[in-house]
Amino acid sequence: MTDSFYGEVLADHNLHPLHRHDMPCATHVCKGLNPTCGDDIELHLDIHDGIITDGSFTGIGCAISQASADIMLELIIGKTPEQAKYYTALFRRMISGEITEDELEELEEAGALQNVSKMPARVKCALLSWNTMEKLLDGGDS
Amino acid sequence: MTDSFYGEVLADHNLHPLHRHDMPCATHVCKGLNPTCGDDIELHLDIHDGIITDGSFTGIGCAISQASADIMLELIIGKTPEQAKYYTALFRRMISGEITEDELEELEEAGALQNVSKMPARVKCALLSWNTMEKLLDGGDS
Amino acid sequence: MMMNKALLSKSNFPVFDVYKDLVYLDNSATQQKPKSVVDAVNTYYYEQNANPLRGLYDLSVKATDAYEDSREKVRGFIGAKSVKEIIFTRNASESLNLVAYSWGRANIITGDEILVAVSEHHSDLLPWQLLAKEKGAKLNYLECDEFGEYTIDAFRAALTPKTKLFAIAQISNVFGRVNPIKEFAQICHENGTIIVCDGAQSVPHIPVDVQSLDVDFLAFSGHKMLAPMGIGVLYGRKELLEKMPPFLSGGEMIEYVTREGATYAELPHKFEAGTVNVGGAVGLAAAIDYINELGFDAIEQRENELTELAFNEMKKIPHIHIIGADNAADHHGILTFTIDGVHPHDIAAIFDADNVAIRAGHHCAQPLHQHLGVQSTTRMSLAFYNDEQDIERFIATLKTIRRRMGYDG
Amino acid sequence: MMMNKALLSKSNFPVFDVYKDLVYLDNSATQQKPKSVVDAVNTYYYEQNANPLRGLYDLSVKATDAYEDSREKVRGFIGAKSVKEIIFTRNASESLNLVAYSWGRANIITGDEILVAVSEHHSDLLPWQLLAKEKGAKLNYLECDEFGEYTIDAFRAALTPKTKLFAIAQISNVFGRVNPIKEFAQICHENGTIIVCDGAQSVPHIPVDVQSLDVDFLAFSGHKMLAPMGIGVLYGRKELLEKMPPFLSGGEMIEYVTREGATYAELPHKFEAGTVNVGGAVGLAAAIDYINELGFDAIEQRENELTELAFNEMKKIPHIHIIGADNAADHHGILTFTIDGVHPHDIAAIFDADNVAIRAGHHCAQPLHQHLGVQSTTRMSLAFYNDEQDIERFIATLKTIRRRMGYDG
Ligand SMILES: Cc1ncc(COP(=O)(O)O)c(C=O)c1O
Ligand SMILES: Cc1ncc(COP(=O)(O)O)c(C=O)c1O
Repeated sequence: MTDSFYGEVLADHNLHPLHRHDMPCATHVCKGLNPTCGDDIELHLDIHDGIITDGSFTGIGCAISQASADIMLELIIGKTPEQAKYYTALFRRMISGEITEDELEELEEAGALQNVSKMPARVKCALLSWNTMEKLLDGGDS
Repeated sequence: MTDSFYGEVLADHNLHPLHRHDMPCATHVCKGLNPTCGDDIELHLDIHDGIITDGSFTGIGCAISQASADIMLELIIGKTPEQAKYYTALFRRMISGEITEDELEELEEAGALQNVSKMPARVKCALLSWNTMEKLLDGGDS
Repeated sequence: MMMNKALLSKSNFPVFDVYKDLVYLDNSATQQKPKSVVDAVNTYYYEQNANPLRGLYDLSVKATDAYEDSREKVRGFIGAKSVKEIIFTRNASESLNLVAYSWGRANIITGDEILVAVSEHHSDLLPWQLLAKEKGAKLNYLECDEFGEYTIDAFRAALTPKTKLFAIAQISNVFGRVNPIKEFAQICHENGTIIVCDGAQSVPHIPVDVQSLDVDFLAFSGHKMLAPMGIGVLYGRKELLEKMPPFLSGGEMIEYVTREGATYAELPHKFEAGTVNVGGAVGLAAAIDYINELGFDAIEQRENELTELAFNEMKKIPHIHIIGADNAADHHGILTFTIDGVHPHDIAAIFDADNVAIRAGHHCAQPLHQHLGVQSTTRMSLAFYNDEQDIERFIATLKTIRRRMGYDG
Repeated sequence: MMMNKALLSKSNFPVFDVYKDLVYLDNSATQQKPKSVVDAVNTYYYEQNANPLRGLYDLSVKATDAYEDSREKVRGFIGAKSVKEIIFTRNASESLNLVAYSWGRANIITGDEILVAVSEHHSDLLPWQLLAKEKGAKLNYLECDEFGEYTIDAFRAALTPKTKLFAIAQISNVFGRVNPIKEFAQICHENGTIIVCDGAQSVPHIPVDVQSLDVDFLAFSGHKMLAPMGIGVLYGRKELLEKMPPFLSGGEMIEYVTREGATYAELPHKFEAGTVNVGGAVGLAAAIDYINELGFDAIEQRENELTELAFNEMKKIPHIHIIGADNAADHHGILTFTIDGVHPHDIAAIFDADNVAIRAGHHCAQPLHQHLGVQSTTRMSLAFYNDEQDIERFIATLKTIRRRMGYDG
């Protein structure tokens, strides 16, 4: 696996996602889609007492959108919605190529998606789950 | 008048037409028009016992269409409809640049329009009256 | 304001190298192309050509960037708020048809009125005539005076509570006069009327800012402003475009398609069906670069200078009648005229013999000619790259015309 | 049949000089341009550019000739009876929309049926879907089998006495298979049904003769056959075109215009509103010259050879599934496929990293993908100027994809 195209972190999250499963009783659900590539995602979060206690995703998409969703959930479970939004802002800046080394650290494994800033056609794939999460936290869908 | 642009014959027929007047009692009348340039003509002929005994035209048009109409009438008055059609065929061939010296002679003054074969945009102007005459002889209009 | 006067010169236009003796005065019909524009298109085809928008490879990303950068350039050029308001079409005619088909068919109903200036080019008249017929609406005309002027009073009087749309050129291709679009737009909006501005003759010659004019739609053609044929623009106010149904349908303008129906892509793509004309858009962007570098100050100054020279000389020649304003400043490089006793086709033929290209006919404005009571006219129209010698040659031929047609003087 | 094999070479295409390492296999989306085509357009702009059709001066006559000679070239290329049947449009999508708007709105009424092949490109589907909605007609689909084949029996069964129009591509941009247009046309005409043939993928690759196929309409795009973007063609049978109302209206497509109405110009001008794209038409004519000089025998032989090479190699690689026919001969340079466990976007990204340009997505054929039960696919599509090394590079990358995505083999 040493010549993995997207790097091992992404390949791993794509092939062996930790959070890719249904969560029928989640407190919050939100759908997101990228019409141009046909990717769609359903994001599930449990939010109790101001903390994201659990989360999962279902749907189809390319390795970048799948890995991005999985890594995002890994990062935000256990955090507050405000923290999750803060990470979203950081992630967006990383994708636009405007992030500092220190901030990159904060994103932990999500930093593996930094190269997407050089693939303009894939930006939407990387952002899909993050946009969907933001929509959910802002009261979107159910 | 020696530097006349179209030659003296055409200039003369344009400025001093012999047959440009109304003929309310003509036995045959036919309208012709060139939509692209807005030229239109009304051709009047008196045909008695198989002879074109008189003719005239009214309407508006450029020097080429006006002179062509006047010269045509000059040529066909006194002839039979068959002869008039024969001249039309000759005239068309002259305009397409496919006429012999002898045939050109037959067209008399109409030969002054020979140069139109080098002005593709003006071919329709030169042909307007001839086409209208043919339409008339074939039973067009009233 | 940048200004690079070297750009005024014909030497940037290879056609004048090929035809050294040519005097080209048919610029309102189409302009000649500077080398920089043709080169930009070539570079696109050799270094960036691919089908844009959906490509996931480098060349297609380059093509997409070339296309969208051109759109951004157009946006800046006419001062639109957003690139979503810039739709690439084939020419001004298609832009106007798009509005008539999409906005028109969704908004005009029986009994409505459409007001069109009587001097409109057929491309800004027929789409409304056909729309009015289809919908049972009434087509009214705004009349101009003999100098080609539309007054605010006449406009207020022509407007009724039922007037849903008003169409007018910013500069008529026969008169050359600038119409008071900003004032018309304000009155339109107070009346709940949409204003469509035909910018085919204005955008190439004067600075046009859609926000300051406050028009709802603006249409123009690339080929009349140094760019290749086959590319045009429709500007539309976003709030209107968003509510409009699609016009042409097909690839690239959709989100999802099923057997039963479809949802459409976001603006501006909703209105751009099929493979887009990237080469044309790149050519238009290069043309805008040329104009920006030269600057409208220089363009207007030069064109006004030449117009004045021609106008003053024409006024000295007997039997010549200029259509429209009786002062050069209101002609913007467009001088349409008649000569007593000489048909415009003959005038054009004589000019052609002297290698001066001008236009004769109805200039796609037959109702205007009917209104003015003339069958057809002759028009000379200039661009910044014309020069004094062109005007002298034009005047020299003009002086000979009646004589060459057999008149005594 | 002429045949100049030197024309097969990439060396005629400057883009491959600029990008020496590029493997371009997205030819169904758009083709690259030979130098001769780009040069022909430049020559037009430098030596013949003017607004054609109405000009009374030399340059405008040259532009008119350039434009009408191009039309005659297109006529000969597809074997139409008359130049009146050749309408220049922007692209195949616009050609199809023209038929839907003009023929469709004048002829389709409530209760009629429109039959469309399920594999159609959105550009040959949405115009009919919208037309059916507007008119209250029923849109039916002709289904293909898993190999992309449409049988005559299935076609007869899908046709009803109410079927007014049938739309199908001669070659689908996903399958690459040639459909039996001639047989379909005959059955259509026995049934009083109009047949619209989308030739976007066939005209560039196989000889197409509209009289022998006996289709009523044929649409195709210049940019998919070596020509510039922004020029397309609609062929229409004269008897039909003559009866159809105009589509776009404006300058150049009229005879007389008054305030109240208009009469329209003769074919083909009736359907070409506004200033036409002479540069584009000239480019298309130069592309046809290139194709004619090379000859379809050489083109087909070369494209089939390369298709077979790629097809056979792909069949050897595990986890790869080719969409459509299970033999190379039925693919005509179009090989659409899936790879188990790998999303097409990732496939395209890996190809791009290896400088191989291929396409991933729904290829503007979403209903077909729904029919086939796949979300999206990957497509390589070749042209005669591709070579064995391109195919080798394609196959070499293809073999590594699953491994590079983290699979064991
Ligand atoms: C089969 C088919 N039809 C129609 C089209 C539309 O062509 P264009 O985008 O040039 O209008 C395409 C190409 O995209 C195609 O492949
Ligand atoms: C005022 C005006 N409007 C519209 C048009 C139509 O432009 P196009 O023919 O490029 O569509 C023209 C030019 O012919 C024009 O002068």
